[in-house]
Amino acid sequence: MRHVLLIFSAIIGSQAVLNTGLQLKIDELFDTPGHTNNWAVLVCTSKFWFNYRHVSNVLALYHSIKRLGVPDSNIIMMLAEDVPCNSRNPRPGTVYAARAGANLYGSDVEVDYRGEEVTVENFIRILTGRHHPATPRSKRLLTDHQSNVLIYLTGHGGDSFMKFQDSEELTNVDLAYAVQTMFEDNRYHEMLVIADSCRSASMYEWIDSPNVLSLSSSLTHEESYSYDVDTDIGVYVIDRYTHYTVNFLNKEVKALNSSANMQDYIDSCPARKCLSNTGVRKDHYPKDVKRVRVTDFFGSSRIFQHLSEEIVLDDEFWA
Amino acid sequence: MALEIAKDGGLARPKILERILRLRKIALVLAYIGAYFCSQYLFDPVNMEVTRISEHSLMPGLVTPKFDKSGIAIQLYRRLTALPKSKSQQEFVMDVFSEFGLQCFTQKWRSTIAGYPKRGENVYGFVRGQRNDGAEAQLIVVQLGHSESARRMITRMLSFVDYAKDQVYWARDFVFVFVDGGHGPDSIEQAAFALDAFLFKYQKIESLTSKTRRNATVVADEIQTQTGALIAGVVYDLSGISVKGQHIINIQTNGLNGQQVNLDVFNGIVKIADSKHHSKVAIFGTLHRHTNSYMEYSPFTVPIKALMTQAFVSIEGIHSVMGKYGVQGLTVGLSHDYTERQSVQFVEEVSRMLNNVLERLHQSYFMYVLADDMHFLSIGFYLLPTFILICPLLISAYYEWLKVDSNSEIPLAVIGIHLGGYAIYLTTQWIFTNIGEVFAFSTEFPFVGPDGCNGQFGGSMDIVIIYLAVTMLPLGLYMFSIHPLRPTSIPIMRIFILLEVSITILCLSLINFGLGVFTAAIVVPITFLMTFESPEKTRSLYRSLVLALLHPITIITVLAWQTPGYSTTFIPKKEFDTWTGVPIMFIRNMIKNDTAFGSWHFYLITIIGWPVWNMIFSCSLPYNLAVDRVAAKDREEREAREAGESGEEATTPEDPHPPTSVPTAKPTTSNVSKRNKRKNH
Amino acid sequence: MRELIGSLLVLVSFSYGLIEHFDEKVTLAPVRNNELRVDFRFNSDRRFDSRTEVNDFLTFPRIIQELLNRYAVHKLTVTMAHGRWNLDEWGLPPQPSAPAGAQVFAEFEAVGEEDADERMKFLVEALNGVLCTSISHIKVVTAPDFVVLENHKNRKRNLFKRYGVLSGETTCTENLTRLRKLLACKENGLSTLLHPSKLYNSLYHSSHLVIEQHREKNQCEAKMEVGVTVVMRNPSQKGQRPWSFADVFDRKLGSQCKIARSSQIDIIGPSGEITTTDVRNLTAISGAAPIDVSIPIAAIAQKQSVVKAWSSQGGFEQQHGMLTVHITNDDSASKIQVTQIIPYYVHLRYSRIHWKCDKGGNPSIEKVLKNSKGLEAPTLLQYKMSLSAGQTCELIIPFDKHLLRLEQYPPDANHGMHIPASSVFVEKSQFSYSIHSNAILVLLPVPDFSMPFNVICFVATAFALVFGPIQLYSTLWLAPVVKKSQWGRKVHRAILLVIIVFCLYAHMMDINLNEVRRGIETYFEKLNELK
Amino acid sequence: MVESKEVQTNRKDEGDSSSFNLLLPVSAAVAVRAASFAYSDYFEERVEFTSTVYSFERVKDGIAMLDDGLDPFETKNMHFLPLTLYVVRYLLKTSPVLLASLWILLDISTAWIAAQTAQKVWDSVHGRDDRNIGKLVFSLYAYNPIAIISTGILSLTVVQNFVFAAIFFFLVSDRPAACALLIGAWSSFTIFPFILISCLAFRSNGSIFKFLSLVSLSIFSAATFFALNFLLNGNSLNFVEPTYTSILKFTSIQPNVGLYWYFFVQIFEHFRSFYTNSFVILYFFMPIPITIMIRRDPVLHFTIIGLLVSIFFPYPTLNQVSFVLAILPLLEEYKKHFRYTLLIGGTIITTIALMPVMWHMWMVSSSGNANFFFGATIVYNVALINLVMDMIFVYSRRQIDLEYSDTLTKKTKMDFAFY
Repeated sequence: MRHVLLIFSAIIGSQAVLNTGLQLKIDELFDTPGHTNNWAVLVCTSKFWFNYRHVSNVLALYHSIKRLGVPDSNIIMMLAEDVPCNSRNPRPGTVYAARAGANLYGSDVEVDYRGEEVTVENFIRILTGRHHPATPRSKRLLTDHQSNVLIYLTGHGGDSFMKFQDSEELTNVDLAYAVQTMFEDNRYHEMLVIADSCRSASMYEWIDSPNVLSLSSSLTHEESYSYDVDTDIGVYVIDRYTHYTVNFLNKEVKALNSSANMQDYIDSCPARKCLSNTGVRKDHYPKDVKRVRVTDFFGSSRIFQHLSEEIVLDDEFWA
Repeated sequence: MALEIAKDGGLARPKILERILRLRKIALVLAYIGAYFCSQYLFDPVNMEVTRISEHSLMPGLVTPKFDKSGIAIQLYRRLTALPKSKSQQEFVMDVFSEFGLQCFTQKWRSTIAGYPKRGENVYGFVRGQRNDGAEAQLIVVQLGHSESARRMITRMLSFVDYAKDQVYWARDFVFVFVDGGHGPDSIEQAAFALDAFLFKYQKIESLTSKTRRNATVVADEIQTQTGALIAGVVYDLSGISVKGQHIINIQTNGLNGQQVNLDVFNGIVKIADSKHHSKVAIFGTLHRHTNSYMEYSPFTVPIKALMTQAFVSIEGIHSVMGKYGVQGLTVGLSHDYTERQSVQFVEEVSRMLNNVLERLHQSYFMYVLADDMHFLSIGFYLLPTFILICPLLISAYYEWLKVDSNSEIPLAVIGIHLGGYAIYLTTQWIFTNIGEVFAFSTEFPFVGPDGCNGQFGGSMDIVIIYLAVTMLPLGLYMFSIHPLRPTSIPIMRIFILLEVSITILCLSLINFGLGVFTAAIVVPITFLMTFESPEKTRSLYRSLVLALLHPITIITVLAWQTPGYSTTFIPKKEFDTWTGVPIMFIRNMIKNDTAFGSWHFYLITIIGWPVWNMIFSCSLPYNLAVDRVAAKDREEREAREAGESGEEATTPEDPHPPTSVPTAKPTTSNVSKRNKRKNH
Repeated sequence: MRELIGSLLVLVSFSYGLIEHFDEKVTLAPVRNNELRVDFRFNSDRRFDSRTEVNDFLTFPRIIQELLNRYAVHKLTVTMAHGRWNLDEWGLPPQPSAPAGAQVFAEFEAVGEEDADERMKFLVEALNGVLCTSISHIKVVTAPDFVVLENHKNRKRNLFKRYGVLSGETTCTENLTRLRKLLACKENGLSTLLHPSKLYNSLYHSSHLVIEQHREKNQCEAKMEVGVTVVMRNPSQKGQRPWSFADVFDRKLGSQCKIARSSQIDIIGPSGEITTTDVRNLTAISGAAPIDVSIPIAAIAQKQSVVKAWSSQGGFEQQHGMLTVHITNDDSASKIQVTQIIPYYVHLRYSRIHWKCDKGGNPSIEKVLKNSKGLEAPTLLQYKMSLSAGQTCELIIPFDKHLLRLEQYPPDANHGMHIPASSVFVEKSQFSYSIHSNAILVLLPVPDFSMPFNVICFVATAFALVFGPIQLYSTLWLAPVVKKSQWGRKVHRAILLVIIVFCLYAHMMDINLNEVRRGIETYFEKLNELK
Repeated sequence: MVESKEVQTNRKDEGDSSSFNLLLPVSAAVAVRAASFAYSDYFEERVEFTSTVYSFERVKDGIAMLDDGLDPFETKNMHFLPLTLYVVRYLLKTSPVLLASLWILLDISTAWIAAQTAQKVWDSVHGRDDRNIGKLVFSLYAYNPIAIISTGILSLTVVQNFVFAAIFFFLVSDRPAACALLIGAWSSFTIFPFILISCLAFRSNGSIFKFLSLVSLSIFSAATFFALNFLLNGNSLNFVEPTYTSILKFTSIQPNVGLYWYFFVQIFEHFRSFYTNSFVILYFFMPIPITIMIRRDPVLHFTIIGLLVSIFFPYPTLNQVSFVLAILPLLEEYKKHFRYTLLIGGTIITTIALMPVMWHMWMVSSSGNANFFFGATIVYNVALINLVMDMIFVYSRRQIDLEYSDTLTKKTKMDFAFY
C-alpha cells in the first residue's frame, strides 16, 4: 500500500517539477511550506439522529480534503452517531448535505472511530498518540515534526467546553494540554484547529503552543446556526460555517496549486452569511496568513524528499 | 476555640420559633391569605413558563407528510358501513390486516369483578419497522364502535396502517390496538378497561411477582407476539370540533392517580396542530384564549379545571390507564371536519415525532399544571401553596409538643380506628369483587312461618348505601364522649393528628397535586380549628357537632354543588339534581375505580380520611384542659418578661425547667374547682 | 494477458507448495411476494507448507493470514446484522446465523485463561482494524459448553473459546467496503454487485466473516469465507415482470473475475429448482455488454419449516424485569441447545428461572450457568433439551435491574440497554442449524445525569452533615461559658452572606465562571497597561 | 469508674422484673406477625425493608444454586455467608412453616428480652416505681410496623435484632464473656457490629487486661465462625470477596435506605478508594472518643454505639434501628435536656412516609429522578445522626448538672460551649 503511494507521489512530484514560469511567480507570493505530509482529525462529537448536520459537516469536509489529495490513511474520522444506516433515515446508507446534493456516504468512506468509541479519552489519545497497544494502525495519528495537522471539531458546545455524545465534555483546557503535548512530542509542524459549535471561540482560548492557527464558527458569547433543513428527513442537514467552508474549498480551491490563501478562507464566511462572527486566533501562528496556501492544511501536496535507505515494513505495519 | 452550641443549656428556644409561636392564633388566616395570593400569582398564565420544545419533538414540525391513500380510507369506510350483521368489526379489522399481509390477533377479555361485569374482544396488529431491531415500539389505540365517527376513525387508522407498512424509516414498531368498549354509555371507561387488559398481558405483569398477583381483576388471552418496549401511546378519535371553519383539536392528558403525559409529547402535538394544520388545541374540553380569540376567558378557568380533573377524575379517557404501565399516553381528538387525508397526515406526523424521540422522555416534564396550550407551571412552583397551607398545622404541632410531659402516652385508639378503616376497605372491596354492587341475603327461621314450615327473611342491599351508612355516623363522637382520653395524652393525640394530616397532604400533592391542594384547602382549617384548645364547654360541643356534619363525603358533595361550573363536567346531570345522587355516585365510582382500575380515592378516603375524621373528635370534645392553661399562662409571663427586658438574650434570667414539668396534679384540682364555680353561677 | 500472469504466478507458487483458490457465488431466491433473498458467498482458501513459510499471496488476503498466525486462531466467526430475520416467512436464516448487531466467536490457542482474555482483547482490536467496526467494548464470555453456532459445532480440546454479542452495534457501508477489500476480485466479478445503496435499503442485511486454519504436521490450510445476505422488497412495485439485476442491485454484471476457480449465479425458482449460470463460461461479457438475469417473482411454493424463537420482555418499571425466550419446534422432534448471555447490569433471580412447555410437559433439561471473571463480564446461561414435534417452550428469566456507576452508563443511558438475543442451536437427525431470537431493551434505573457536579456537591454536603457533628461532639468537651465574643461568628456569617449574594447575582445574570474569570483577567490586563 | 461500679452493685439485686403480665401483648404481637405473612409479596421487594445482605429472596437464589450444584460465590451479588445459606436451606427443606414460626419466635423473644432488660435497668437506676417501663419497651418493639413487616418477609434483620437484644441483655446482667462471644459471632456475619466491643469497657472493671481478653475472646469466636464458613464452603475462600470485602468496600451500590450507595454511584472513579478507606477507618475509630467521653453510663453508651452500627452499615434496612429506638425510654433522666426530639421524630416519620412516594416517582412512574429518593434516605440518616449528637450532648449536659449541682440553682442561666 505504502509503495503504491510512493510511486504515485513520485509521478506527481515529477509533474510539479515542470512548472510554468507563472506558477513560479505565484509561488513567490507564498512562504515555502515546511511540511511534507498532511494529516486531519475530523470529529463529529454529537450523538442522536437529530444531529444529522454534524455528521454531514464532517463528511462534507472529508470529501473536500480527500479531493485535495489527503489520503484516507491520513484522515482520522470520528462519527459519534451512525446516521447513514440509522433506521430513521428514509434514504438508507446515504447522507446528504443539501436537498439536491450528492451522497456523501459512498463506498469510499472510511470511518475510524464511530459510536461509543467517540469519547474525550479516545480523542486525546489520538492527539497525544498514547494508545492501547492493540489499537490498529488506521486508528492512530502517525504524525511527525513535518506534518501539518488539521483538527476539526463539530458538535454542541458551550462556553469553554464541547459536549461529546451529549454526556461528557472536552474542555478547552484539555484541548490545549493535548496540543501542547503534541508540540513537546514533536508531533506536528503546523496546526489548524477549527471548532464549529456554539460559543466555539472559547475552545482555543488556552492553546499557547507555537505554530497553531485557530478558527471558530462563532465568538464566545455567540451561537452558531445551521444552514439548511430537509423536510423529507425532518432534520437540519448542515451548519452554516461548514457549509461556506466547503463551498469555498470547492469553488476557490479547485486544485492543489490553487492560489487561495488562508486569509481568503477566513473571510469566506462573513457575519451576514454565518449569522455569527467567526473567530480567528493568529498570535501563536508566526506566518502571515495571507502568505499561506489553503492547501497547506486542506490539501496534501506531498512535497517529499527521496529516501536513501531501504524501508523495512515490519509486522506492526500490517496489523 | 469556643463553639457555642447551647443557649441556656439547650433549654432556650431560638427567638424565631418564639415569634412563630406567637403567630399561631392567626396562623390559619395568614396561611390562607398567603396561599390565595400565592396561587393567584402562580396560576396566572402570564406568570407561567412558556412551553419550551426540546429539539427532538420539534422534528415533526419540519417533516412534510406524504400520506396519499385517502382513497383507501374512503373505500374501507364504505366496506365497514356495509358490513353484514354476521360479521363483527373485529373480524373486519382482522381481514384488512391480513390483506395488508400484517400480523393481527384478537384478545378476548373478561372482568372478574362481580360489581363490574364486562367482557369484550380487542384486536391488535403490528407494523414492524424494516431496519430496526424491534426493541422499541409505539402504541396507537382506536376504539371500536358503530357510531359514524368511530367508523371513520377506524378506517382512517387502517389506511394509515397500509401507508406505514411501506415506509422504511420506522425506528420503532407500531402496535395498533382496536379496543372494544361496547356500546353502553360508559363505553369510554370500558374501553379503558379493555386497554388495561391488553397492557396487563403485554407487559406480562402477573408473571413478574413470585406469587400470583391477587388483584388481577381481568381474565384475558395471552398476547400472541410482542415487539419491544412501549415508548408512548396515542389514542385517536374524532371528538374535535370546528368553529367557523377553525378546527379545534381536543387533547386529554390526565392519567390515573394524577399521572400526566410527558409535556414534550403534548407540546409536539400542539406544534403539529398549529404549524401544519392551523388548528387550535382545547384541553380539558375547554376553550381558552388561544383557541378562541373572540370571547373573553378567565385566565384561571383552565388551571382550575386541570386541577379538578386531576383530583377527581380517574378515567378521563382511554389513555388514562397507560400511565399505570409506564406508557406515555394521551388522547388526541382530531377535528371531526378533517378530511381523510388531513387526519391521517396528522397521525403520520405524530408517529414521525414519536419515531424521532431517541430516549425515554425526560423525567422533569411529568409534573405540571397547564394553563393553556403554551403555558404551564412546573412542580417547583406549584407546591408552594400547599406548603404554605400546612404551615399552621406544623406550628400547632410544635406548640402542642411543648405541653407534652412524661406521663402522656399514645392512645391505642389511634391504631384501633385505623385498623377499623382498613377493615371497612377490605370488606367493601371483597364484596364488590365477589358478590357485586347489589347483593341479596336471605335467612331462614325454623317453624315461625305460616303452617310451621321455615319462615324466610330476605332482602337486597346496595353496597354503597351500606358503606355510607357505616361511615357517615360519627363513631368517634360516640366513642370519645363515652371514654374521653386522659387529658395528659390529648397533646400527643393532637400532634399525631396534625402530623398525619400534614404528611398525607405532602405525599398526596407530590403525586397528585390537584387532590393534594384541594384536600389541604378543606382539611387544614378543620383540623386546625378542631385541635385548637377550647376554653369552655359550649364551644367544644358546638364544634364537635359541626365536625360530625363535616364527613369527607359531605364535603365533596357540597363542594360539587357549590362549583357547578366545574363539577358538572364530570358529574352527570341526573345525579347532580338529586341530593343523594352526588354522594352515591361518588362512592360508586370510587369503589369501581378502586377495584377495576386501581385508583386511590377510595383507599385514601377510607383508610385515612375516615379514621382521621373520627380521631379529631377526641380533640374537639375536651375543653378547658389543665395542660393548655398552664402552657398559656407560662407563655404569657415569658412574653411579658421578654417584652420587659430589652432584647438581648444573654442575661435574661429564665426558668431552666421546661414549662411542661409543672406538676399536673394542682391544675387538675383547680380545674375541678373551676367547674364547680361555674356550676354555682 | 491477465490469465497469463495468473497462471505464471500459480506456477511460481506451486514450487513453494502453495495452493490458493477463490470461489464466488451469489444465490437469488424469492422468499415471498415482492421479497427477494440474496446470498453472496466468497470462499478463498490457501494451502501451504508451514516449513517454507512464504509471503506470496495470490488470492488469499495477507492480513487474514497475519491474523490467523499472530493470534494462533483456529476458527473465528464475526457476524454483523441489521434488522430482523423473519423466521415465519423466510425460513432458515443464513449460517452462521447472526443476531442484530455484532457477534464474535473465537477459538484460539493460549497459555492460560488470563492470556486468553488478553489475546481476545487484541483480537477484537485487530478486527476493528480489519472490518472497520467499533466493537472494542464487546463483553465476551468464556468457553460456552454447549454449541452456540452451527459452524463451531465440533469441539476441540485444549482450545480457548470466547463468545460475545454486541446488540447495539450498527453495520454500514464502511464495513462492506472493508469486506470487499478482503476479496481477490475487488473491482470485477460478482463483488461489483455489492452496491451499498441497494443493500442497505433492505428489510434485512447481514454479513459475516469466517476464517479458520488447520495444520497437520507441516501442511497448513487457511480458509476464509465472506458472506453477505440481504432480503429486499421488490424495488419496482409492479410485481408482474421478473426482476433483473438492475432492479436488485441497480447495476448489471459487467465483468468477470478471471482468477476465480468458480463464480456462479444460482437462481432458485418457485418450485425450488435451481438454475445455475457460471459467469466464467460466459464469453464476451464486458461493461459494454453486461449480462442480466431474470428472477421469477413468485414466492417459493413449499416453505421449509424451521424452529422459531423470539424473546419478549416483561415488566416496565426500572426495578424488576423479566426476559422470556419463546421457542416453537417445527413438525419433527429436535434437540435444541439454548444460549442466553445475561449482561452484568441485570441481576439474575436465579431461584425463579424456569421453563414452561405446553404439550408433553417439561422435557429433561441440562443446564449450565457460567460467570466470567471481571467486573463487567456477563453471565452465560445454557440449556440442552429435546422438543417433541410442534412443542412450544418458554424460558422465563426474571431479573433485577441494577443501578450502575456513573461511568458505566452509555452516553444515551435513558434509552436503556440491550439484553442480547439468545441463540438456539437445533440438531435434527440429518442436519443442524442455529437461529437467533431478538434482543430486548431494558430501561435501567439511572442516577441524575443532568449536571455532573451538583449531585456530588449535594451528596458531599450530606456527608458533611453526617460525619462532621459526630466528630465534633465526640471529640470536644462541653463546659459552661461565662462570656464569649461573637465577632468571629459575625465575620463568618458576613462572608457567607456575601458569597450567597454573589451566587444569586450570577444566577440572575446567568454569568458562568469563565466569564467571571475573563472579567478578572481583562481587569488585570488593564492594570498592566496603566503602568 | 466509681459511678459504673455503683451501677453494677445496683445491678446485682435482681428483683422478679417479669412481674407484669405479657400474655396478651405477646399473643397480639404473634397474631399481627402471622397476619403480615399474608402480605409478604407486597413488601418482599420493597427497598425499605430489604437490602442486598438481608433480603430473603436472594438467600433463596443462593440456595437454588446450591441445589443445582453450582457455587453461589462464583456468581455476582451473592452477599451471604455459606453458613447462612446452609442453615436456611436446612430449615426450608424441613418445612417453610417452621421457618416462619421460628422467625416470629425470634422477633417476639427480641421484644421480650428487651422488655426484661429494660425493666431490670429501670429498677436498678430508679428503684421500684409504678412506671411499667418493660411493657412500654415491649410494645414499642412488638407493635412497630416496620418490625412486623420485616418478620413477615423473613428479613434477616430479625435475627440481627435478636442478637442485638441478647447482647444488651448480657451487657446489663454483667456477663461480659457471653457478650463478647455474641459480638464476635455477629461481626463474623456483618463486620460492622464489632465496635460494640467498646461497650465491654464498662464491664472490665477498668482493667485493660480484662478488656483485651474480652476482645480476644470475641475475635476468637469470630474466627471460629469464619472457619466454619470456610469448611462449609469446601475449604475455599471465595466467599470472602463477595461478603466481607463487599461490606468493607461498599461494592454493591444498589439503592437502600443507607448513606453510601448514591455517593458511590456518583463519585469519580479516582476518589473511590480514598473515600472507601476513609469511611471505614472513620467508622472503626468513632467509638474510642465516644467511650472516653461517656464514661459513666453504659446504657446510653450502648444505645449510641448501637445507633452508629445501624447508621453506618452500608446496606441497612429500616428495621435495623427498631431495637435501639425501642430502648430509648431508658434515657428518662436525660429527657429534659433533649433539644431536637420533635424535629428528629417528625423527620424520621416524614421521611419514612416519603420514601415509598419518592421510590414510586423514580422507579415506577419515572416522574422524578434518583435525587428524590436519595434525599429522603439521607435526611432520614441525618435525623438519626442528630439523635446521636443529642445523646452525647445531653450526657455532658447532665454531667455538668451533677457536678455543679450545688452552684446551679433554678434561676442561674448559663450558656455552654464545646472546647
